[in-house]
Amino acid sequence: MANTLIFIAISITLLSLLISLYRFIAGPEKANRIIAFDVMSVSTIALIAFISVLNKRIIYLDVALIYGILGFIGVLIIARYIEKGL
Amino acid sequence: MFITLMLAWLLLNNSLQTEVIITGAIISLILPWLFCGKCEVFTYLRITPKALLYSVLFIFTFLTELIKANFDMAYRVLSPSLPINPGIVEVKTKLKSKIGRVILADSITLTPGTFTLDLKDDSMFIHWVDVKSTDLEKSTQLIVNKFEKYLEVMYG
Amino acid sequence: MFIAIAIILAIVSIAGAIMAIHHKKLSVAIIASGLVSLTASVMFLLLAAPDVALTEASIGSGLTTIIFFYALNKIRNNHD
Amino acid sequence: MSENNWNEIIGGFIAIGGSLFLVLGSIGLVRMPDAYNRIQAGTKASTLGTILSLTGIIFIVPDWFGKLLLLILFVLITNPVSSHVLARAAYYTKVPLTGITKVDKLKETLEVEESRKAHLKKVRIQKEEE
Repeated sequence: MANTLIFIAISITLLSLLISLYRFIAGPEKANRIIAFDVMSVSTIALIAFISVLNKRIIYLDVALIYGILGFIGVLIIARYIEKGL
Repeated sequence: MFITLMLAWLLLNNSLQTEVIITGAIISLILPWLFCGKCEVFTYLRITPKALLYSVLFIFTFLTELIKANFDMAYRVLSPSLPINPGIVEVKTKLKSKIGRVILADSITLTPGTFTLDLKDDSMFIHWVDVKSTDLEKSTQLIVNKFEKYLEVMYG
Repeated sequence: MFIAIAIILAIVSIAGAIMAIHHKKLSVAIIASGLVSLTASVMFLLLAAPDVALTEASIGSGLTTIIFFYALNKIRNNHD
Repeated sequence: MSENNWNEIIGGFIAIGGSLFLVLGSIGLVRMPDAYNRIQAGTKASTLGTILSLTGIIFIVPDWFGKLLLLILFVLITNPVSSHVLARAAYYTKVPLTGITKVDKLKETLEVEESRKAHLKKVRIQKEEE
């Protein structure tokens, strides 16, 4: 039962990933693409957590933690580069 | 700082064996001593019963505002005519300490329809999806005051 | 059902890769390559290799993006 | 056993609600007219969506409480900061606002500061010439 519900949640999250991919491809400026990248990396954290529940292994959550830290630092560095150049 | 690092280590390991606790204590003693000389983040924090009560109230208010914000955003996104009315307004704050301002700006970002765009001395510039008034006083009262009364007690 | 997840991830990854090759601006290409390594890491996770996924996440998505932007900054400063 | 089952079902529905909020965030990302409104929709919906999903996973597997709580706190702290940094970078590189924007107080303040700086510079140049 729980596996079915988690699978439905995974497919909805993948749908959200595809919709924000449209904004990533079509975004008219650099800033729009970075917003789409940010939203995609946050929803990837949720996706990894769902996959770790399906496989019942806690070590998969470490990958989500690393993504949380490094995606944040990456967005900070990109925004600073755009604003005034590192 | 020591308490924060230790708590993060214990949550990360999820166990209470003696080796884990000893290793975490040593590392979280060494790290603040090496990397932050003054650690002025927690010096403004007041530890009194009233402040603790107000911080619990603040978290409660914040969570309800977050959920309200999301339903508001869902209504705006899903309605076919896209009812938005955006603009950038200016807002004054009374908080003095840096960490209080940071928490105020973060919680403004997560409330319905507003987010912080820039911060100069004691005025914040806020992008608002549905502008109700362009006046400084009135927008301050609408946006800031519901968080400020808690944060003022917590940080001063 | 793992195949469905893998197919959608592959679509995202291929779109990112094509964009990384064909776009004119360098910074957009770097962000697109970060997207490719993001999906590649989830793919490794689906294939039950968490250590490879961890390395791919930290190196591909974090370190490569930061170092590329650092290099781009150096180039832009020298040639202006 | 039955109690455990109920836990799993409640957690699964909370997780589905979270992923629905993620989809709403992406739809907002596509439909909104300019970059700032896109930041509004994307950040709020993705924050609450991720928090709800991780809370549902706490209901399903209560043993993983520690790491999931750490992840929730991390998302809650870093997401507003990154949206603020992005918005500031977009504003100072002059990404255009949409046509129906009503007021722009920050532009007025910046113009006042610019004119004051230019005035000070002029005064200093005059003093040096004298």
